Formats: sequence, C-alpha cells, structure tokens
Amino acid sequence: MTTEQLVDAYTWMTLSRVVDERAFTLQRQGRLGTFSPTKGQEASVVGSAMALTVGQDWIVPQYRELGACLVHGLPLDLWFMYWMGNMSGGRIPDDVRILPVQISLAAQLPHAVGLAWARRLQNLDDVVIAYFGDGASSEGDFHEALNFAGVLRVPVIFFLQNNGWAISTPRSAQTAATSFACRAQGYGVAGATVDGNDVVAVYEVTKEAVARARADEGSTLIESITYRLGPHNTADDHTRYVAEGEMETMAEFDPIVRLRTHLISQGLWDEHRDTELLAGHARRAQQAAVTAEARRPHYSQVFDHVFARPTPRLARQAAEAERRHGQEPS
Amino acid sequence: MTTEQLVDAYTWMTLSRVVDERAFTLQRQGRLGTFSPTKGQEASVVGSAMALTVGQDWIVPQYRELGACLVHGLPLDLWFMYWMGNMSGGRIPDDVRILPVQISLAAQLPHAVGLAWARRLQNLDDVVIAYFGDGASSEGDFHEALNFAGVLRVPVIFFLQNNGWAISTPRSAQTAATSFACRAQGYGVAGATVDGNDVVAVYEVTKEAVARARADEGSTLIESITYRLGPHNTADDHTRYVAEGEMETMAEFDPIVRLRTHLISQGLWDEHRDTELLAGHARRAQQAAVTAEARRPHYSQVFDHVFARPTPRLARQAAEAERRHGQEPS
Amino acid sequence: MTTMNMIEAINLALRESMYADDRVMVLGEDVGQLGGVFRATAGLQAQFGRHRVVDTPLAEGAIIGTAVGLAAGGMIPVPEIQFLGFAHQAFHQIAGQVARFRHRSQGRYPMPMTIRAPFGGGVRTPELHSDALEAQFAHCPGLKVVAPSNPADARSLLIASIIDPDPVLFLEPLKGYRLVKGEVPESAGGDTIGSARTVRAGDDVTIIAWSASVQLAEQAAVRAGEELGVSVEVLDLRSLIPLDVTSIATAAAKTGRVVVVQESPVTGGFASEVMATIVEEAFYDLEAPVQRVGAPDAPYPLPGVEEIYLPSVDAVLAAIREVTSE
Amino acid sequence: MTTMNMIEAINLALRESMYADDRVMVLGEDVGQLGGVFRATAGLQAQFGRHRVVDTPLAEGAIIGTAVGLAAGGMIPVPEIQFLGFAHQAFHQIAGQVARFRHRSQGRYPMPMTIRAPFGGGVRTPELHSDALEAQFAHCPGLKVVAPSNPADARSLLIASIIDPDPVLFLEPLKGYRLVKGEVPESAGGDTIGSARTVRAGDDVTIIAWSASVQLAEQAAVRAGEELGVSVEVLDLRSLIPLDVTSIATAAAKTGRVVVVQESPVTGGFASEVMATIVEEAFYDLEAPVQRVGAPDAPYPLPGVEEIYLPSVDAVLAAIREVTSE
Ligand SMILES: Cc1ncc(C[n+]2csc(CCOP(=O)(O)OP(=O)(O)O)c2C)c(N)n1
Ligand SMILES: Cc1ncc(C[n+]2csc(CCOP(=O)(O)OP(=O)(O)O)c2C)c(N)n1
Ligand SMILES: [Mg+2]
Ligand SMILES: [Mg+2]
Repeated sequence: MTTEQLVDAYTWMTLSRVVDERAFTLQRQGRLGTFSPTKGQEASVVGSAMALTVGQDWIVPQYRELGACLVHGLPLDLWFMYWMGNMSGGRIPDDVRILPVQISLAAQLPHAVGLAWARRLQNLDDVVIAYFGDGASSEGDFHEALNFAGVLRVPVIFFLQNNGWAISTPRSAQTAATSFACRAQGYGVAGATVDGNDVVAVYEVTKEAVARARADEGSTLIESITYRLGPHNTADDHTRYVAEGEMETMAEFDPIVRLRTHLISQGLWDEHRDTELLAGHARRAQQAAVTAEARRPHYSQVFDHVFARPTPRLARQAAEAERRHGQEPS
Repeated sequence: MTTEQLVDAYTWMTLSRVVDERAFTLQRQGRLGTFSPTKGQEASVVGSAMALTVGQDWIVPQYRELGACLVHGLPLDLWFMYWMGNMSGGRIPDDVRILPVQISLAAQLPHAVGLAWARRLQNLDDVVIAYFGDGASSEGDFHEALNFAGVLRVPVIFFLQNNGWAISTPRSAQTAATSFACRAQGYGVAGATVDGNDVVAVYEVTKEAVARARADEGSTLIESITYRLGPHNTADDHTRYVAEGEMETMAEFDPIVRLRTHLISQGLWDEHRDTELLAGHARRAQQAAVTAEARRPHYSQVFDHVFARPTPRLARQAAEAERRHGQEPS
Repeated sequence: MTTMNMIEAINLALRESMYADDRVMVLGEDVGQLGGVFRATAGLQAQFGRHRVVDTPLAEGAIIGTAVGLAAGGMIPVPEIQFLGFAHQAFHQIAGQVARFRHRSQGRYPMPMTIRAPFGGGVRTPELHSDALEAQFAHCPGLKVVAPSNPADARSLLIASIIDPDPVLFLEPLKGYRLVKGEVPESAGGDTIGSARTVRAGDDVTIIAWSASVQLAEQAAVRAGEELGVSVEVLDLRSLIPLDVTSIATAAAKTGRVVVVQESPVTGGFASEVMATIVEEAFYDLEAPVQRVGAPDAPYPLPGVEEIYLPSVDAVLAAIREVTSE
Repeated sequence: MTTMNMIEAINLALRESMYADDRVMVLGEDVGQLGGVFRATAGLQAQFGRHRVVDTPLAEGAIIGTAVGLAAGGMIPVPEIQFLGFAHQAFHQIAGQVARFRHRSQGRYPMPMTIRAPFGGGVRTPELHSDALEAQFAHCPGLKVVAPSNPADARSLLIASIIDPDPVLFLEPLKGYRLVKGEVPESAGGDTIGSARTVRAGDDVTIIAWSASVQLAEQAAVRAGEELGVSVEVLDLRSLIPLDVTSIATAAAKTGRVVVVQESPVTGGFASEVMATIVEEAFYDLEAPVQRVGAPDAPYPLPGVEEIYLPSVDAVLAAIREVTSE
C-alpha cells in the first residue's frame, strides 16, 4: 500500500466507525432500525475493498460491510435510509457496482458466482468480491457456491470474515475444522488466511486474489481473522455470552488504533489531523442521517418494483392503498 | 477379511448383480418401475456394509445400495415390492436397522448425523454409515451434515461412492477439487480414499472408520472410487454421453470378476460352486419377485401412516376412496 | 392463574415438556447459552444441560435434517428456526423429509418433532424476518401447522405439539412475544391440536383468524360494536393443519356473513383455504360474499412502510361494513 | 401448423428464444450433453455451444442462485430444475432471492429469468418426482407462475416467459411431455402471461383447471355431455400468477355452477385461491357451491396406488353431478 492509500484506508475505516456510532445513537432514539455495526472489522472490510477497482469490480455484501460500500461509492445517505427502513435506500445508483444488502446468510455467494460468470461470458474482466461471516460459512449455499466457482473458474473472491462469533455462537462451535480457508482445496480454488486487523496484510492478500481472478485463474477463499468488537447488532446483549474481559482484551487489537499508531509512528499522521478528520466524519454522518431522515418513505414503496408492471390484483391493491394513504404527508 | 468373509462378500455381490438383472428384465416387461442398478459398485457397497455390525449398526441408503441392505437383513421381497411401486416395500422390519430409500440426493446425510447423535445421547455405541454419490456431494446438505458431524463428533461414516457419473455429468464437471476425500479436513473429520472395486480394501478402510467411530473419535469421509457399469437407471441411455468403448474398458475392472479370479486363484472357489451359487441366486431373486408381485398394493396405502391418526379431512378422503376402491380385488 | 406474555408461556411449555420426558431436546441457533434471540429458551440449558439444549452451527437445513435423524433414533427434537423466513433454507427437509418419513416408511419411522419459529410482522425487523409464510407449509401433506394467538394457547398447544406423535410446525407471532399478555392456568390440561376456539361470541358477522390476526379481529370486533352496532363473533383457528372444518362451518353458518383475516399477501394465502372450506361446507348459509383481508401481493417491505403493508383494524372494519352492506 | 408434443414445443421455444437473444442461456443438471433427462434441451448445446447450454454440478440452490447473479450481470438465464420436487432445495433462493431482488433493489436489479421444471404425476416415477407443488410457489410475491396444458401454449408462453422482464416459474406437465400432442402454429405470436383461455365452450357448468388437469377436465366435459346431457365449459388458467381474475369471474358467472380441478392435495392447493376469487368476484351469480376436485391430503405415493391418489375423470364427473344437482 502506498502512503496515500494508507491514509485513505484510515479515512474510510474511521468514517465507518463514526457512522456506526451515529447509527447506534439513532437506533437508541428509535430513529433507525436494527443494524449490525462493523466495529472491530474495519481493516478487514476496507483493506479488502480497496484491493478492487472502484467502478469496474463488484461488491456483493452481507450486511456488515459499510466500509467496503463506501469505498466503492455508495452514497452514505442511502445507507442511512436503508437502515432507517426506507426502501429507497436499497436503490443503489446505476454507476455504483454493489449488490443489495443480503439478510439471508450466504445466499449472496451463488449470486457472486453468477455475476462473475455473466461478466466473463460478456468478455469483461470484472472481478467480484463477496463478503460473509464464519457463521454463514456453515450454510449449504457456501458449499454449493464455492464448488460452482471452482468448476466454472470464475473471478470471485470469497471473503470470509471470521470475527469469532455468529451472534452468540463462538467460532469453536461453528466448525471442528482448524481453519475455514483449508476448505478451498475441496473446491479446487485458492485459499488464504490473513490477519484481518492488519489493513496492509488484508489489502495485499486480496490484491493477489484479484490479480489471479483478473488473469482468469479462478476464485480464492480468503479467511480474514478479525473480531467483532461489540454486540452482534443493536438488539443483542453480548454480555450474556462473551466471557468477562474478552471484549476488553480484544479491543487492544482494534484495527483503527493499530493503523493510527502506525501512521503516527511513520510521521504520516498527527493528533491534529485526526481530530479534524473525525470532526469531518461526524459532520458528514450527521448530514447524511439528516438527509436520509428527511426523505420519508412513500406508501408506494410497497407496490413499486414488485414487478416491472404490477399484476392486475396488485394494481388494485395499490389503488386501494392510494385511496387510503395517498393524501398523507410524506 | 477372513476366507469365510471373502466368500460371503462374493455371495452378496453376486446376489446383488443377479437381482439387478432380474429387476431390469421386470422393468422392461412393465412389472417394475424405474430403478438404478448397483452394477460395477458391488465391492464398494458390500465391502463397506460388511465392516459394520449387523443388527447393531445403521445403514442410511441413497438408492443404489441393494447389497448393503441385503447384508444388513433387508428381506429381498421388500426390495422388489418397493421398486414395483408398492409402499409396503418401504416398511422395513423392526429388527432391521436401515433407513428408507432416499430419492432426494444428500438429504439423508443430516439424518445420519442426527441418528448417530440420538444413539450417543442414549449411551449406545451404534455406528451409522450413510451412502451417497459424487453428484450428491455437491448439494448443500453434504456440507451442512459433515460440518455438524465434525462439531458433534458423532459416529458416522460418510461413504461417498464416486462412480464417475451423476447421470450424464462426469466427475470432472462435478468439482474442480482433486479429490472428494480432501474435503474432510474442512470439517475436522477423518478422510480416506479407497479403490472401490477392491472389496478387501473397502472393507479394511471402513473397518478402521468404524473403530474410530465406536471409540468416540468421530466421523470419517470415505471416497470410494468405483465405476457405474451401465446406465444411470432403467430410463437412461448412457450411450448419449459415455465415450465409445469406455464402459467396455471399465468392465475389465468389474469387481465381481476381480474377486472371483482372486478366490479361484486362492483355491477358495471353482466353476462348479459358482454355477450353483448363481443358480441359487436366480431362484432366490425369482422367488422374491414373485412374492413381491403377489402382494398387490392396497388403496389404503395412500392414506395410512400419513399421520398417526388421519386428520378429519384425510379421514373423509379415505372413506371416499374406500367407497370407490374398497371392493376392488387386491 | 398467572399472567404472562407469549415468550414466557412458550418458555414454560418447553420447560414442562423437557421435565416430563427426557427424550425431549432443543436445538438451534443461539438457543443455548444465549437462550434464544427472543429468550424463548432462556434458562433451559442451565436446567437441562448442554446435551439437551444445543447451540448448533448455522445451517437450517441441518438443524431440521439432524432432527429427522434424532427422531428416527429415539429422541423428540424441538428444533428452533430463528425466523420462519429462514425455514426456506430447510424447505426440502421439512416438506420432503419431516412430513413424509412416517408415510415413506409406512409407520416404521414416525417423526415426533416440533419445529418452532417466530413469524409475522409489525416489529420493524430487517428484511426477510417478518413474512407470514404459513400457507407454504400448510400445503406439505404430513406436516401439522399450529398457530396460537395468546399465551394460554401457546403453552397448552406447544405441550400438545411436543406430545403429538407427528411433526408440527409451531408458529409463534413475533409481534405478540412481549405484547400479548394473558392468563395462563396452573395446569396445561390436555389441549388438542386441530380444534378452533370461539374467542368472542357475536351474532351478525363472523371473523375467522389465527395467530396475530386474532388480536386485529378482536379490536375490529370491539369497534364494529361501538361504531357500527354490529355484533361480531371471532373464531381463532389455532391450528391450520388439522383444520377444524366443523367449527369453521358452524361459525360461518351462524351469521352467514364472514370475514377471513390473514396477515400474509392475499393471493394463495391460507384465507383462501378457509374460504374454499366455507363454500364447501356452508354455502347455503351465506348471506353475502365472504370477505378476505390480507396484505398486498408483495414481499414484506422494510419497516418504513410496513404499517401500509400490514392489514389494519380499519381494513377489517371496512370488510365488516362490506359484508353487512347487503 | 405442425403437430408436436409438449417436449418438442418446449425445445422449439428454447431454440427460438436463444436464437432471438444471445443473452438467453440454459443451465442445469444434464441439460447439455444429454439434452435433459426428458430431452427438452436436446440439440441446444450442439447449436449454441457449451457457454450457453451448461451442465452444472448437482445443486439446485446454486443453479438458481447463480442464475440470480447471471441476471444481475446482464444475462437472461433459463435454469432447469430436473423435477419440481427438487426446487425445494432452492426454495430459499426462489422465494427469498429471485422473487424479491427487483423489489429489494427498487428496480436496480430486475430478474429476467425463467425457471423450467416438470411436475405432476401419472407416469410411475420414483418418490418425490411427481408432486404437484404449484401452490407453494404461487404464494411467493414477485414470482410469476405459468402452467400451460398443451404444446401451442407451452411454446408461446415459454417464449413470453423468457421475454418477460420478471422471473417466471414455468411448470411443465410431466405426463403431457410425450402424451399431449397438438398443432403448433408457424409463428409464436405475441402471447402474454396472465391470460386464461376458454378451451371448450359450454352452458351448464364451468370447469376451471390448469396444466395436466385441463385434459382431465376436457375428458370429463365430453363424458358429461354424453352421459349426463350437461354442457360443460372449460377454462384453462395457463398462468396462476398473474391470475386472470376477470376471465375466472366471467366464466364462473356464465354458468353459475363451477368445478375447480387441481392435481395437488386439496388443502391449501391453488384451487382454494380460485374458489376464493370466485366468491369475491361472482358470488351472486353462483347457483350452487363451487366444487373442488383434487388429490387427498397425503404425499404423492409410490406408483402402485397413484391412480387412486390422482384425481380421476370419474371424480370430476361426480363433481359435475353434484354441482348440477340443485
Ligand atoms: C439464513 C439465515 N439464518 C439465520 C439468520 C439470523 N442471523 C442473522 S446474523 C446471524 C449470525 C451470523 O453470523 P456470521 O455469519 O458469523 O456473521 P457476523 O454477524 O458475525 O458478521 C444469524 C444467525 C439469517 N439472517 N439468515
Ligand atoms: C436433490 C435431487 N436433485 C436431483 C435429483 C435427480 N437425480 C437423480 S439421480 C441423479 C444423479 C446422482 O448422481 P450421484 O450422486 O453421483 O449418484 P449415482 O446415481 O451416480 O449413484 C440426479 C441428478 C434428485 N434425485 N435429487
Ligand atoms: Mg461472525
Ligand atoms: Mg455418481
């Protein structure tokens, strides 16, 4: 990573963290729905996303990859809208190459394979990165997608964020395998393990996978070992299952602290710039949240885009809703 | 394997082959439904089943494991009844430890895990063997079952018969992995590969897996490399996709011929005994088929055992059927 | 009598069932140490141990698939699917295996199993957590589908489901988990699956509903009395399979004016089965077309518009008005 | 005009669609080299190449799941599920992903995709190959469900499904593959999804059916004329979603005596939706309770008793007798 990239990474990582915090507050105020913070996984998310070409390559998210989406151009207000429960937040701009947030664990993995396959069939050399967790890796979709990827030799990076937990289920109860990455050979794809809290390492390992993918050498399964520094989501109380002191111990490996320390030690960063950056982030997050909140969801979101043209019955149901709700202020 | 066991294996393998042939003929005469012969895989099926303790251990079949079921006590007439389309053929006797034929590929694998788990919870040391094919290994159920097996450390043998084909799909198009067995480590279970046409090798490798399972050392994935010596089933025309001459070449590795040659060379077998054995098999198969055919399916098979007691509506439907079909000769 | 909410009633029923029969075991995602994301299984692992309350890896297909094997091997599994939407990952095991194993084996392998899952909307969840999918499962022959609306029924029907020798999909209204409180008797009694119950008597209109829609029906009934002077009877189906055809026919015939309320999208929902049953069993008693209230034929949307999506008391009232208009 | 069977008509439609638009591609188990276990895709790989007609590994979830990605990436996939029963392995992808992607992305990612699958019984298959499961898929908002009964419709509706910008589950009657023959016009014309068709005019009774049950209805109609002197109209729905509510209402109102025939188990089948629609749209025109003919509430059995399980011409005739009895 270049010096500039390092600072960029720090910028995205801290923005992600600030947005997390803002969103958490909004959730507590009842202004935003249940959501899962990235906290602790910013190096893993941002470092990997930076290894792909923005505007050409594709991000296939699960739900905990805000930083990757930001790197690839997702407008922040859309992110807020989505988690505030406004369907228009799911409308990713045409020039942003991101698939929708995926709530169904691992269901996006075959999508990533199909997407990469489609682009290759059109003689395009786009690469696709798909994010998912240690928990999601136990789903059948993981297996089927990786096996298809191997056979089809498609340019997909399966980026497994092993953050130690699937809600309350520890990694040790998720599989008896010694690593997740070792599954790669069972599909004839490349495999790699990386310290997910080291943004440079994540970037480098992903970069290699991208190069292989772009060169038509197929897919890679990357296990990024990181840690979820907090509850699973805003509805979760992790003190019920995380051993006392564990979060505090793991907080010492906070990837943001680590990168900041590195930047400062290299003379690339200082307290003053940091304060300014964070203040800017706070303004940006605040601004995006306000913009998002101002765009009230319209009743027609229920009906629009179910089909290209509604079925006769759906059209009737929409007309009925229009009669009931069409006059409400939006 | 002892000398006696070798002859036993040969007996079961040839019985399986003779039943296949009889069933094929019956199918062509319209007296038996679509079924999948074991032909070519007899060593794999019989050798593995013989490594388990009859009456204590459990067989969890797919649909192509007649020999394993015979070894473990399935009455042959039930097998004929089942494939003749008589539901009573699915009623395995109480003292025979076999699960029903499974048409849904790989769906039986989590059943095997649950079954083994149940027995262990009851402090019983039964072992379970589950059969499936190279094609079935691509299903999500395979992955989920093996991962559960690793975590739960249950006594299951996952016996993958890699017979080169999933209907018309060759093994090479099924996965890019160099072996199926190598997937074992991705689940923290033991793995092994064996020449599936060598009955002794199959027996030995399975025996080891059984010993581990019995000793609470967990599951094993065995890849038995064999070959389907004929069409996928009675509805299939394999000449559409098998390269000319391939079946003929592979027939040279016919496990029955191989075992017979070995037995004869060891002075354990001769032409005369062989003729007698086969004639006995033919009589037995013929007898079982006749018995099976004589037991006409009763209309009530549609309704019985859907629930312990039928729902009111099902009872009404059954009464209606009784009115229409109750008088028909059965 | 104790007052409790749905979650407490379910927790109680699980505890009672596990205490009564040590073949009963609970398995699923986060059911053990955490006690379930809604705390339905709270305290069970501490009481019954790690062998009977098991945190599994994250795979719904295998949660149900291993439960099939557990049942075949002599246990009485009570798997939890964290949200009904994720039962789709196990649809092949539920429809193709759980529901058919007894029939396939002609009685050799019964499937005493109760699959618990919360479902339904109104609590601002992320996508795929709120759809009312009961109709998809009510058309899987061999499977029973139970859907209580209140704590007393949740407790007695869950116990009955676990005792039942056949597989039951036990649907718990997410919205009612904490919101719906009610009296629960000391003893669970011998409730039976397959019987509907009149939860409110009335003379002019019959509303038929199940699960969370029963509360909607009751609210509409009160308002119909106050605002329209219409006396409304409410029948709570409690179980979709077996369907209590007799009670439906009686309740429909009583007033001749019927409204069926479901939370799911209209087309192909279970209300259509109820209507078909009424046509078959009580056609000549009908005074007006049966009215159907449900969600539009769209996927459950994000929370911002869920109140527009969900059937409302107003919509039920409009149907009552309609069915009494002629 | 050429006479062909269903399989030939489907094969023709695939060929025409692939020829017309090179984004159209076929994928599935055994669809390439073998040309499908029923030969629906025979010759396509030879004509269009291995990139557009792809033999996949054996995993229905990934066949549909990759099709989602293919559609998002600019292709028009036509995945085949070898038998509809195995679409259960992909239920989470069909109901949760295919059907919802356009809505979820508010139009950014439409899902032009046609999932083909044979279904239904009567041809002595092994277990799980014959169940009529259409109702489970007809309750997945965002998904269209098309079910032709004859070669001409199979051809024109398959072309229309592939052109349609939304995902379609295209159901092919297994029994009709070779058995049902009919005239197929030179040009596919511009058929549209969502319109029913009167396949036989009549005055006394209306039968509503789809897919293989249409033949049953037609046979019963002939016999009703001959044996009962009853003139029977037959409406072929052709598509379940969108449902042609207008044609159903008109056809029901015309005679006031309606029989709905489905092959699937009665409870929760799609006939109940048709009946509910009739109650909503044509109640006052009904002269007698709508009759429903279907299979019992049991899993599809082994072939030995399938003729007892399947609805018969006799059963349809009995329903005609019943509906004309008052
Ligand atoms: C198919 C499916 N099953 C269950 C859930 C409920 N659920 C949401 S997040 C979660 C844990 C996911 O863990 P992991 O994959 O490790 O991702 P992480 O949350 O740690 O990032 C569960 C069980 C779901 N969303 N989808
Ligand atoms: C879930 C599922 N999908 C598809 C089928 C249809 N089918 C039956 S056998 C078969 C091939 C199976 O291949 P393999 O697992 O290698 O077993 P083999 O027949 O070679 O023994 C297919 C696709 C099925 N029975 N179940
Ligand atoms: Mg995790
Ligand atoms: Mg095979």
